[in-house]
Amino acid sequence: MPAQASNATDAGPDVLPPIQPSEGPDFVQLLTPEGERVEHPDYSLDITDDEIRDLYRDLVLVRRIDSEATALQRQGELGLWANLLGQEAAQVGAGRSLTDADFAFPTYREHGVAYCKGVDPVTLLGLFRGTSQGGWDPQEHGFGLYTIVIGSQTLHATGYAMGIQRDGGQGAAMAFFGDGASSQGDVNEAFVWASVFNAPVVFFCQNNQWAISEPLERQTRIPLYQRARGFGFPGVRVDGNDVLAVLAVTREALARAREGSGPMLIEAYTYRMGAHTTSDDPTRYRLAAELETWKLKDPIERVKAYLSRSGAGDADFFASVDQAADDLAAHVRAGCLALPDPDPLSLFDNVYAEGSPLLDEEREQMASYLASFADTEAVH
Amino acid sequence: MPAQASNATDAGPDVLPPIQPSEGPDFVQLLTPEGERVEHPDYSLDITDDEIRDLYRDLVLVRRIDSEATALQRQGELGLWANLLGQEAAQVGAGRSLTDADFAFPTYREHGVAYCKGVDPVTLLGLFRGTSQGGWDPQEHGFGLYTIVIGSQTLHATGYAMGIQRDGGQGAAMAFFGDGASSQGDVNEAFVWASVFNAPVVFFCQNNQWAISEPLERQTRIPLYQRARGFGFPGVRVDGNDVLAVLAVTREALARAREGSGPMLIEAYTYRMGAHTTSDDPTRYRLAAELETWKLKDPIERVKAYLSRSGAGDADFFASVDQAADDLAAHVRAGCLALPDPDPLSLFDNVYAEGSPLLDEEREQMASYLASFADTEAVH
Amino acid sequence: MPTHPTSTMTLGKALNEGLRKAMENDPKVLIMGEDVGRLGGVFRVTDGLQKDFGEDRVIDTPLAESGIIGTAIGLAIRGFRPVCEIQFDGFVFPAFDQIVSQVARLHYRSAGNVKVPITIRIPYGGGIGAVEHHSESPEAYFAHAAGLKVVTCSNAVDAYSMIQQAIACDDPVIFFEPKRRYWDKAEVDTTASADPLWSANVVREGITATLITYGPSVRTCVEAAAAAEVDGHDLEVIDLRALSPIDWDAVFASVGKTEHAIVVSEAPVFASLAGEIAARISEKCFYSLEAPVLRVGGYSTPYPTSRIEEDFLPDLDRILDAVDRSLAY
Amino acid sequence: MPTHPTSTMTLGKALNEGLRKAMENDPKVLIMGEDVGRLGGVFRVTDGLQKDFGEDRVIDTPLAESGIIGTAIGLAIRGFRPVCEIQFDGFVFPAFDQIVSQVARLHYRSAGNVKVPITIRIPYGGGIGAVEHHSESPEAYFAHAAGLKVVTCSNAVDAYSMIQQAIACDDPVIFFEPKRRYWDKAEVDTTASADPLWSANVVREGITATLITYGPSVRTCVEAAAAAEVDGHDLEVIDLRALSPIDWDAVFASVGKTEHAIVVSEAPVFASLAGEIAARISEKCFYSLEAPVLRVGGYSTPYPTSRIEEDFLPDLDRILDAVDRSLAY
Ligand SMILES: Cc1ncc(C[n+]2csc(CCOP(=O)(O)OP(=O)(O)O)c2C)c(N)n1
Ligand SMILES: Cc1ncc(C[n+]2csc(CCOP(=O)(O)OP(=O)(O)O)c2C)c(N)n1
Ligand SMILES: [Mg+2]
Ligand SMILES: [Mg+2]
Repeated sequence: MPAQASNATDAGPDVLPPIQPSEGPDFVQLLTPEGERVEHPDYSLDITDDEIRDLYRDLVLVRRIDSEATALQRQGELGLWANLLGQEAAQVGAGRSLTDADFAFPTYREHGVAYCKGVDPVTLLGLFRGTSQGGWDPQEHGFGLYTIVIGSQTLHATGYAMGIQRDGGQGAAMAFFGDGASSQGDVNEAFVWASVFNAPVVFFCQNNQWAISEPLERQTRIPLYQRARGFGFPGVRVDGNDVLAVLAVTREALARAREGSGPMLIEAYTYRMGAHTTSDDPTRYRLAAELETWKLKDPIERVKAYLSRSGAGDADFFASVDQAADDLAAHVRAGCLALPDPDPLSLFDNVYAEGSPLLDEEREQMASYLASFADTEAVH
Repeated sequence: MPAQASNATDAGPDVLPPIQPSEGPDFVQLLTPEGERVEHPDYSLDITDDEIRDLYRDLVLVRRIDSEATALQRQGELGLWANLLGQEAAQVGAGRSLTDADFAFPTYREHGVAYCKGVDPVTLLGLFRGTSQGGWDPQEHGFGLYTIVIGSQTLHATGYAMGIQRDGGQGAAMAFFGDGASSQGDVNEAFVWASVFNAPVVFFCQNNQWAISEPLERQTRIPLYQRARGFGFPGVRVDGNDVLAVLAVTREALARAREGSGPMLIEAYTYRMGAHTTSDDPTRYRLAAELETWKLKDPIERVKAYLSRSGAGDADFFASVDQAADDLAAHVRAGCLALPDPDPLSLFDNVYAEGSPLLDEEREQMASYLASFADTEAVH
Repeated sequence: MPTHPTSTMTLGKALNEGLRKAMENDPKVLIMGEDVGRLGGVFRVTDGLQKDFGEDRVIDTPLAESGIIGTAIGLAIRGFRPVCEIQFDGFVFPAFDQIVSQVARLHYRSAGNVKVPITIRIPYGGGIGAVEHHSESPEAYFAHAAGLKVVTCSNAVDAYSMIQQAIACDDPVIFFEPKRRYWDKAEVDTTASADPLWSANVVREGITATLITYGPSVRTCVEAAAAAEVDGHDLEVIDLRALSPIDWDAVFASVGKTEHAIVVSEAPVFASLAGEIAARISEKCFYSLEAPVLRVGGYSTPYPTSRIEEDFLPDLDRILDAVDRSLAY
Repeated sequence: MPTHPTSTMTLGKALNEGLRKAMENDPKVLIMGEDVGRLGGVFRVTDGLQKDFGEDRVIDTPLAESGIIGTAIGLAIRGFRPVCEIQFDGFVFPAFDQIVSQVARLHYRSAGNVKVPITIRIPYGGGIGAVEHHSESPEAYFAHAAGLKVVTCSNAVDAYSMIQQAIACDDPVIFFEPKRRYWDKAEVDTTASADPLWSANVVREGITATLITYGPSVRTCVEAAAAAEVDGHDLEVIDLRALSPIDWDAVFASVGKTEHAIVVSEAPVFASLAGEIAARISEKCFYSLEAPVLRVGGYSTPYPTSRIEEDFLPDLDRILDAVDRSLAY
């Protein structure tokens, strides 16, 4: 049973408390920042050490994808990169809860979910290098295209879930979005739809505390998971830096959705440790001290601490994961550099599924225009 | 202190109760359908019989405006009319709570509020007759223009309220909207804004049970006033057919807003006893029995019953009100028929405050084109 | 289904029959929108469909246009073929973002992996004596958005086939319905084979000048052509039907013949689709044009109050005036 | 404030100085948008303004564009003069409804009783190597909407004065900023008197043909004109500045002289503002045109990935090619 929203606001806004800190019974945590397993009354996770090792590996690899991409951007190989540093547990926890029957609708930052869904990180890089707008097949991976316009994909996820209801499918949809996105009309309309149609969709909000330069307080006066109360479905806040808690909560939410109990909102309380993107300069709007606090809650360190302390991970294991990360980074780098520039004429491809005479005409124009240069060059 | 949302949904959607009926402690009522004064723990109203007589008069006059306009439409004098039958108490209660310092942002149905704000009903009719798009000066009346695109005005009200905060004004804004409108992104964005900026705005939702042919269940699974919980401000449900309760609740909400305690959502639980508009045919989608039930809760009858029973209103009084209604109806009818058709060239007026050469050119074109007919006719 | 293959029906009824046929032919076709179910739509275009196909296939949605289109996208990704109704032209704008940034682009963005066969039905145009936002002609906004296809019907025969073709099309199609022609009747043969969706229709042949038009203005132009006959003008009238892409061959062939072109539509002329038509004819028929391409349309104002809407809308006189001006060059 | 009346500044900085001046001159001027405060905007156009004018006048808003415009309307009704920033061109669409159905119409709807002096700043255009939705040229959508005025600057000098004029204008103004020219520098004399906001600017005089352009393409056209000199072509370049309404007199005067017109802009050509310009020139300069008006612009595709955006954008070669084609008529 999902934890229910508390009544923090019941006294009215004149005595509204500040936004709740990430503690207390409303906060689902199964692994402390120090790496200790703890219990939660509503959520538990049966998990083997093997599985925790796998999660650790996922976390490290996802972080490595992120850092390699960041490096590639710095070296001019990518136009931009949306950093996920700090959000690995939220994404791996959610990503690993998704089965093949489920479908995830990401923003532009869900590299960790993409990884869990089997999308080659090199493919992701195409978008940021400017060679594609998302080269993977969403149907193949159960992972939609990156969506840049904030909030749009929450409605897509809801519609997809309504489709599952209509074709008797088994899965559920999961919509990813950020704290900033919670203000968009589309996201709130998605809540209305999901609620009214009792759609099997899980709203997974990564509250990383910032929407570019704007702190959470610019989007809400109460904890975000409580938004769901206004729409008649449950909301829960989970420690977004605790991969076990995220896994437990998302699994439960997906199970509820699949069995016909309707939508749920999960607020994964986490922190964007890096810049918004490589174009951003967070020193303009936030204090370094904030980052220091969050470093103590690092999503990877706590799993490492748990594995070390429990003996489930030894030096060999950690070394093998690091090696895998190095290999992956090398793959990402080589793959990125090898990404072919698109043919200019590919401009016209796939604008329409059934083509268009206007596009045909324009393609031909460009082709002969380009050919005229080739001719000129041939002459010289 | 406003009544706070109950925790009806706390068990999660799998055991969601049906939408609450309009009873119980969450429902503010001060005058029963039978005309008995009752107490509510959170809301009370100090009111003289004189004032109640005035309210009665308002209700009757507003209903008469509506019925006369409906008749005018049937007779082909109006293109359309948006009926308010049944919503008189909601509108008069809210309308009478507004002071000169406040500003109301209506939909297309707030004829009762317009009346309270001193807008001549004939002016309203211009819009439905097609001679104007709203001829009153919003600043003069503290009453915005009718807004047809569902939900838009809730953001305007919120912005206006932010303006009050910025210029040190004393009033508050009140946004009117319907149950259907609650699904629009704009309305939910208005909730976000109002909450985040603690803006002095009261959201007044007339839940008349229907959005054209769609029942409330197409918009929400929980009582609408509970939507506010998701945004961190209080919501309250009031008997929208009880003018005293509406007055008490709106006064309180406005007072809170004015004193800096932020927004509040009021759900006025009422019923659209007529068609959506004169173009609509409600027999296609709802049962006559429903109307019969609501007739028993008529907003005017209960005040009449109270006044009769308490002796505060005698036959003379009721007759004088009826006479006033007849006079008003005659004024409305005569005024409507006398509304001048606009000059075709007025097409170009007020598109811009500072004019535009393109408009000047087009106006001139039309003028000489029209003149060419005049010439032709002169010749014949 | 009509019992006889051919029967007289209104444009609105033809759409209704076309929708029914599409739903019968493909179980993935869904209808969604405000009041489309029990009520059958404010214009009754979806009348009876919920009764026959159920609430799961004819969905009364919450009142939010962005939600309608946004969820339709998700349904399309799941393999459905949603037909969304926007209740009136003026209410499509809350959905504009989902339409131009998502519907129009998913196929491109996904390099062809995701099809978005959504049909968005929009009753449009003026002349029905309505209040604000109920008489708009917003076709230019959609024609300018790459990735969308835009069509409009002008009569019951086309309505019946075009709605089915639009639904069957794997691309998103904005389907504009000329609301003041909903009650125009015609003989519809439901067994006849239809013209291609992307073809213009020469509804009247002539040699003096070409009226290029679409949707509600087609009838006006045909009437204008009849009136012009009295003055000895033999006007050709082209119903574009497809607004994006446009069947230029048909247009150029006609203008090449008549050497005079007048574009007629209700939208404000400035930066409109009529501008595109005029610009392209001016370019491609440069040597054959005897007069500049003239445009007759709405003025550069918001749609006015109904008591003066006839002054805003292109009518016979304004069209004939333009013909005279064109021929006077 | 710059210490000296004249100083070299980038276009972005000129906007910043213009905004500052507007805020100093009128306490009712507010700035609102995403990240406009502490961050100073993602392009730093509002840099330092929150620090100097406070959080009540430079408002970091929730992340929702419809909300930004919708609340700005309410502020305007209350007597304020909001300047809204839309972070990137592609993110204006969630606000489209509030812009075209409310901002554009309140003055008309209210018969002049309600003024809506809102300025909506939109960084637009491509060429910066960005991801999807960050390189759009949506000006046609706004130019087609009656009730709005639309302008765009192409250089720091104009930027400084035009932003102030737009804010001072009692009509709503969509203010497009050519984002890839934010870093272009010019000498700005903050004491000079400015051209009228609605006037086009002949940035280069010539006699062979006229390039009609605006915003980011102005520099491209000037460069093309310089290159064309080598071929003996003396091109006139007109920076429209005002896109709605357009300063037609300036356009027609030039085309009357050169008899050749080429319209250059980044937006997909189909149903674009370039269509309006070409259509109107074709009509009004019918007897003087020696060649059809040609258009060089984006293709009818969504804005492509950055690695091929230069093939999408009008560049020197495509402009010169069009000049050659025009002169070959
Ligand atoms: C509709 C829209 N408006 C603005 C933007 C620009 N933008 C990109 S990311 C972002 C902040 C998003 O914040 P949040 O939702 O918290 O997600 P996060 O980036 O923190 O993961 C903004 C304003 C956008 N992409 N889409
Ligand atoms: C954006 C938009 N979509 C659709 C409509 C058409 N429409 C007019 S009224 C209405 C129903 C409104 O229902 P509700 O909000 O409950 O208000 P009520 O009419 O019951 O007072 C609809 C769908 C509209 N005016 N605006
Ligand atoms: Mg965030
Ligand atoms: Mg209603």
